[in-house]
Amino acid sequence: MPEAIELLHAEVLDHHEVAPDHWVITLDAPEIAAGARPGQFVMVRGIQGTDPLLPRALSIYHADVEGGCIELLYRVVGPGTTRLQEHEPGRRVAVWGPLGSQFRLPEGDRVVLVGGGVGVPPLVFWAERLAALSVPMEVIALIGAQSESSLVGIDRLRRARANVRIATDDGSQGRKGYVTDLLPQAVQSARATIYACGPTPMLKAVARLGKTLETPTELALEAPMACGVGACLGCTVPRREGGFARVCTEGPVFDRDSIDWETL
Amino acid sequence: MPEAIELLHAEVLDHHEVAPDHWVITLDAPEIAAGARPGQFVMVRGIQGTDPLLPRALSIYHADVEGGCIELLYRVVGPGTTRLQEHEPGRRVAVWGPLGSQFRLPEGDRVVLVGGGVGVPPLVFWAERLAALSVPMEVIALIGAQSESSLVGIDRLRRARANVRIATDDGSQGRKGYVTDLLPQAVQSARATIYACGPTPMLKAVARLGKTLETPTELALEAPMACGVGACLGCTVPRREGGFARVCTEGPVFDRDSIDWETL
Amino acid sequence: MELKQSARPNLSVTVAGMELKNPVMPASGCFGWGEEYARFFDLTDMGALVGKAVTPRPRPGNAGVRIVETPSGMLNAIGLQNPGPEAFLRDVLPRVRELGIPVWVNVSANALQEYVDLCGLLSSQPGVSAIELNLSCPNVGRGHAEFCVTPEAVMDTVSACRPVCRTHLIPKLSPNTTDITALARAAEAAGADALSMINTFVGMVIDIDKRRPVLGNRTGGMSGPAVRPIAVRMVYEVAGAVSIPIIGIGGISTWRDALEFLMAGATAVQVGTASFFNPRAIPEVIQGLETWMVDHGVANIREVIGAARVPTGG
Amino acid sequence: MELKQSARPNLSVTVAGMELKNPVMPASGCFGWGEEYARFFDLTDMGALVGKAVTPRPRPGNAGVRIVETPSGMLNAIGLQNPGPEAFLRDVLPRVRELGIPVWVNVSANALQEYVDLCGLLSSQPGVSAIELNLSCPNVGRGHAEFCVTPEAVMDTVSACRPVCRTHLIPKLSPNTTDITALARAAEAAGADALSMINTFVGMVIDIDKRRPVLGNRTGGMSGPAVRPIAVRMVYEVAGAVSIPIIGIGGISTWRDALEFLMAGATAVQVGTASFFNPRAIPEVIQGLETWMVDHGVANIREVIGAARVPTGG
Ligand SMILES: Cc1cc2nc3c(=O)[nH]c(=O)nc-3n(C[C@H](O)[C@H](O)[C@H](O)COP(=O)(O)OP(=O)(O)OC[C@H]3O[C@@H](n4cnc5c(N)ncnc54)[C@H](O)[C@@H]3O)c2cc1C
Ligand SMILES: Cc1cc2nc3c(=O)[nH]c(=O)nc-3n(C[C@H](O)[C@H](O)[C@H](O)COP(=O)(O)OP(=O)(O)OC[C@H]3O[C@@H](n4cnc5c(N)ncnc54)[C@H](O)[C@@H]3O)c2cc1C
Ligand SMILES: Cc1cc2nc3c(=O)[nH]c(=O)nc-3n(C[C@H](O)[C@H](O)[C@H](O)COP(=O)(O)O)c2cc1C
Ligand SMILES: Cc1cc2nc3c(=O)[nH]c(=O)nc-3n(C[C@H](O)[C@H](O)[C@H](O)COP(=O)(O)O)c2cc1C
Ligand code: FES
Ligand code: FES
Repeated sequence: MPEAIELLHAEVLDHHEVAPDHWVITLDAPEIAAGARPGQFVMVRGIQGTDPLLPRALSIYHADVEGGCIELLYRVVGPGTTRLQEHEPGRRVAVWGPLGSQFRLPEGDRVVLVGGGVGVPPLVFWAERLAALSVPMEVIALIGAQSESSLVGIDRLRRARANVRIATDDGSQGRKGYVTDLLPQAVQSARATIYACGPTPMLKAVARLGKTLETPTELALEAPMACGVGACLGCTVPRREGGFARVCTEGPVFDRDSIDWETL
Repeated sequence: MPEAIELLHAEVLDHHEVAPDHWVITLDAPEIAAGARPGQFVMVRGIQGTDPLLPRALSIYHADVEGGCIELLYRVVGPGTTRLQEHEPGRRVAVWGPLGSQFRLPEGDRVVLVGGGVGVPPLVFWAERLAALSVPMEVIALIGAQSESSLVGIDRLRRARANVRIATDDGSQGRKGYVTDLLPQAVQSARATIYACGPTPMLKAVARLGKTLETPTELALEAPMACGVGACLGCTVPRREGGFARVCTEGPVFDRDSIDWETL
Repeated sequence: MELKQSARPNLSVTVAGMELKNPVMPASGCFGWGEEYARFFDLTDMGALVGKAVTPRPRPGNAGVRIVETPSGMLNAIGLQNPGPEAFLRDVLPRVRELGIPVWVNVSANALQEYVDLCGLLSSQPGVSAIELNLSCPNVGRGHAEFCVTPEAVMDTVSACRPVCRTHLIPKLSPNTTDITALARAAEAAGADALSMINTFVGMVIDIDKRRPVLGNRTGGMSGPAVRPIAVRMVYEVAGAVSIPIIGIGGISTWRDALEFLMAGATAVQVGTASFFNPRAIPEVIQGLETWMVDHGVANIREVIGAARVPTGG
Repeated sequence: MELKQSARPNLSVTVAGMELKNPVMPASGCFGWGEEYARFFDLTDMGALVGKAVTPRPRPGNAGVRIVETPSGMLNAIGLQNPGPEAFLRDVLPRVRELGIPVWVNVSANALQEYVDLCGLLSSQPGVSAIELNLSCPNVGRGHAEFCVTPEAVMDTVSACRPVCRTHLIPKLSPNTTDITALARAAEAAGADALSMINTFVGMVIDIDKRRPVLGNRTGGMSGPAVRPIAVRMVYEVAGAVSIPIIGIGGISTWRDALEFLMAGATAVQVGTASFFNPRAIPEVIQGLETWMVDHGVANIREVIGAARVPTGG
């Protein structure tokens, strides 16, 4: 018997804006909270209507096992997220998960998180879980955003004792430029492991740098999804060994070497 | 130049349940409020998404000219009204109107309103406007519902000095049976005018009785609508003189004799 | 994204020699003859006015339920209600001519000779800029057969109308067909000046309580956003198969949708069902296209026509 | 609305001699081979299991974007990704046989002989209850041509497969055709035991920023609630044209939708896209039908099959 996935009509417990167009929604979902691992995601959908039709994938930003709830952090970009944003506390959304692969424990004692845009949520969850481990670990979080106003999750990273370094496209906070510019120095002279999540061009750059720096690298990918559970074969990315892998099932977290970055 | 119709993205000022599944929504719509006449309706639609696609027709329940707002009273029956109900105060809905024909002033001094189900709202608006006239008028309101719990607008009718008589299908309030059973007695021995709004079978019965009683009768009809403004020709009802009339434009208020009740 | 210049972009297009100030017009049967929508916006802002179908004789339309909503769409079985050609010429044409924008008359019939006669009559009237030949009407009886879903029937009808048509002749194609490019090529070969595409899909909704089809006519024509991807695909295919201009139709409700059709190869577009759920859909599409052009430094809308077409084999 | 009796209603139907405990099953390609959905409900609750297409050789599927959402629907261009018949027989069939519900294998190919060979191979395997012959696949190359959108092609393919097919043969029809009843009659005449209908509509979405089609394959197959009214109409038409059972498919996501197809004349239904947006769609459809039957005093689901069919001319 494969592991069961919870499908809930979960009550929205809280829903608030954390930055312009960036919202955190808290769902009453004890079973999902209990099973959630960093890097994993859920599929979320309004219950009424058929437009938007498909559920949307959102990473687990925080899982409160005792409180029985999960938090998702998302940016309103199109119809699916607009519809989600309309759900005020007290309403219900359909949600299923936890889904997909998780970040694996680092081998060395330094962890470098690289997050761009709304790629930050799973890294925050990871930083929190790493901080809760008994093994001491140095966590450096390199966070990129278009500008200061779209930086999210920074406080939580700091609370998880991560050393946060920021890059913004417009230089409004931190270094002006790409977050990947900060990577070589962060990895330098340590047995580091890189964990990255963000837009595909950023991930490609991280994968390339990870290879150059000979550093173990895990990347959480995105792809358009219909089902989120492995059935539709819609979310595939090319594998280095040929054929395709499903982002929702074999991923979203992939090892650097398993993906054919050139074709992607 | 034909008269302009206002198309607004109106803010929801208030939205509350007045009976199980029956809601009153208040919209900030000064131009519509100013022009609204009893019997008229508006088309309402959520702004996001294409399912449900079409706007829904709702009668004007109250127009506060000074306050610049209109009230609509509706029952949640399907996707359109379910979607509307989701709009909490502060959100906006697309709304256009006022649309369609209005009740005409009565000739005699007695007015008999006959309302069934969610046919009550336009009659409440009419009772209020009649009460505000300088001419004294006896207003009898015959209100039918499935049961006590789905009676709406009664307080407002009483406040507008209407003499309210009730019939419910299950006898939980007022007389057990059809509202039309109350009609002959209400019309008796007076120069009465009948105004009716409700389900089509009820309207057919009222039209028949109005004819028998030789009483002027105006009926507000319903029909499935796409545009609400006369363009789609989707909302037609058969005319006695042949051909079809548009409920949204020639109606919703029709004179008893203009409709071919047999074919309808 | 640098703005090239802040000059007003040029939205004008030419359809078969006809200059339109912008590529946006209403779809037949979805806009009356404009009178209702004149209460929402200035009709002269449109590229052209396309009215509801005129048939050889007045038609009262269908009895029973005429419309039903579907997921992101609707079915209609109006049955071509219209007052006939005499009333059209007397009451409607004189008024709409005054608008000063091109007026297209949609012509529907049940038989070849009727098409020819009506086309001859209406096309010679001053003020009629084009005849849109409705070769598809699933809602007027004869079971589920449609008039022109085969290339042969399209060829016959357009060929017969061409000599009598004194103005632009624009067949409007049915999507209820195996190969829309074959219909398009037939129309082009028969002398069409442009193609309107597409008309509605035949559909049915069943009332499970009454255990019968909702519509009085049983079936109806499906339109609205739901059909858009099929319409875009058909325009894309036909743009590769003919060289006459295409007017793209099917589910257009925003400027984004209109751009999809233009990029697929349409020279102009029609907005149908969207006017029902947003009476200002047409002016919003026009305004949205203009804003997009300014934002993207597109000086002339003609630059985007066919822009998404990939060479075959690619 | 009196309940006739509180005995459990009978949902079983017979499709070409095959007894199904209820008329609800997944649509091919929308349910894997069940393994993913086994985590949401008990697969043995279904009337049958219909797996994803098997092709003559393993197929990696299409590169680039494979799915895109549309209004109330989606386009897919998966490209028939599957491990081929050997892997199917080795890894999949032994597992799904164990479920004890009928297993239907969907077969897709590019050439007549391939269909025949594959049909022969798979239909003789114990545990395969039916071969669903996918006569429509818009996503596997050769431009936009589909394998079987003409009655002649359907006739040829089904006739060729019939003699080699050792089990029930159920052609699955394409809706991208002028007259679906002609395809259906051809399939019946060629010896089909039942018909699955419909497959997807060919559609396209254009990315207006990139100025090219969103899908790597340019076009894709449209499915989901958007297409339901067209599918219901086609089932209704075909139910009047053939006497073999019909499996209704297209946009079914609730028990209400399933009832529409049954009342239009389908004997069973398949749920496709709906499983993607509601992983419990199939059991909810089954449960909903049962509840509706109890509430309406319908003891046997067979009573509603074709219940909405109005005599022609009516
Ligand atoms: C495993 C996974 C985890 C994710 N986690 C988060 C998260 O924690 N927070 C968050 O805000 N978003 C997350 N996303 C992205 C999120 O799913 C999309 O933003 C969302 O689907 C957009 O839906 P929409 O209808 O609002 O916008 P759409 O109209 O669908 O898209 C708007 C824009 O976003 C692009 N887009 C849409 N879907 C994707 C996608 N899956 N990947 C990349 N680009 C896309 C479109 O091309 C378009 O430009 C995640 C995606 C995946 C696959
Ligand atoms: C001029 C006019 C004024 C109206 N005023 C009011 C009002 O003040 N308050 C109110 O609650 N409702 C009113 N209605 C009815 C209201 O428009 C419908 O209840 C609404 O459209 C239902 O939409 P839905 O999507 O929620 O339900 P649907 O799923 O569309 O319908 C649910 C049920 O209601 C039936 N139905 C749907 N639309 C209509 C219709 N137009 N007429 C009759 N039956 C219908 C359907 O057959 C179905 O059984 C009015 C209708 C018209 C035409
Ligand atoms: C209510 C209604 C009436 C229509 N009447 C006509 C008509 O008279 N002649 C015609 O050629 N098309 C007619 N159509 C089809 C539209 O012009 C258009 O081709 C179709 O609706 C697809 O576009 P849309 O999705 O934007 O509505 C009608 C459509 C609707 C919805
Ligand atoms: C992602 C996806 C993959 C599909 N793969 C197949 C397939 O392999 N074989 C087939 O016959 N149909 C396939 N179909 C079509 C479905 O089986 C079904 O006919 C169609 O989607 C309409 O039903 P729906 O609207 O319920 O999805 C596929 C559909 C989708 C959405
Ligand atoms: S989203 Fe369906 S297989 Fe991954
Ligand atoms: S609703 Fe369109 S004409 Fe009345």
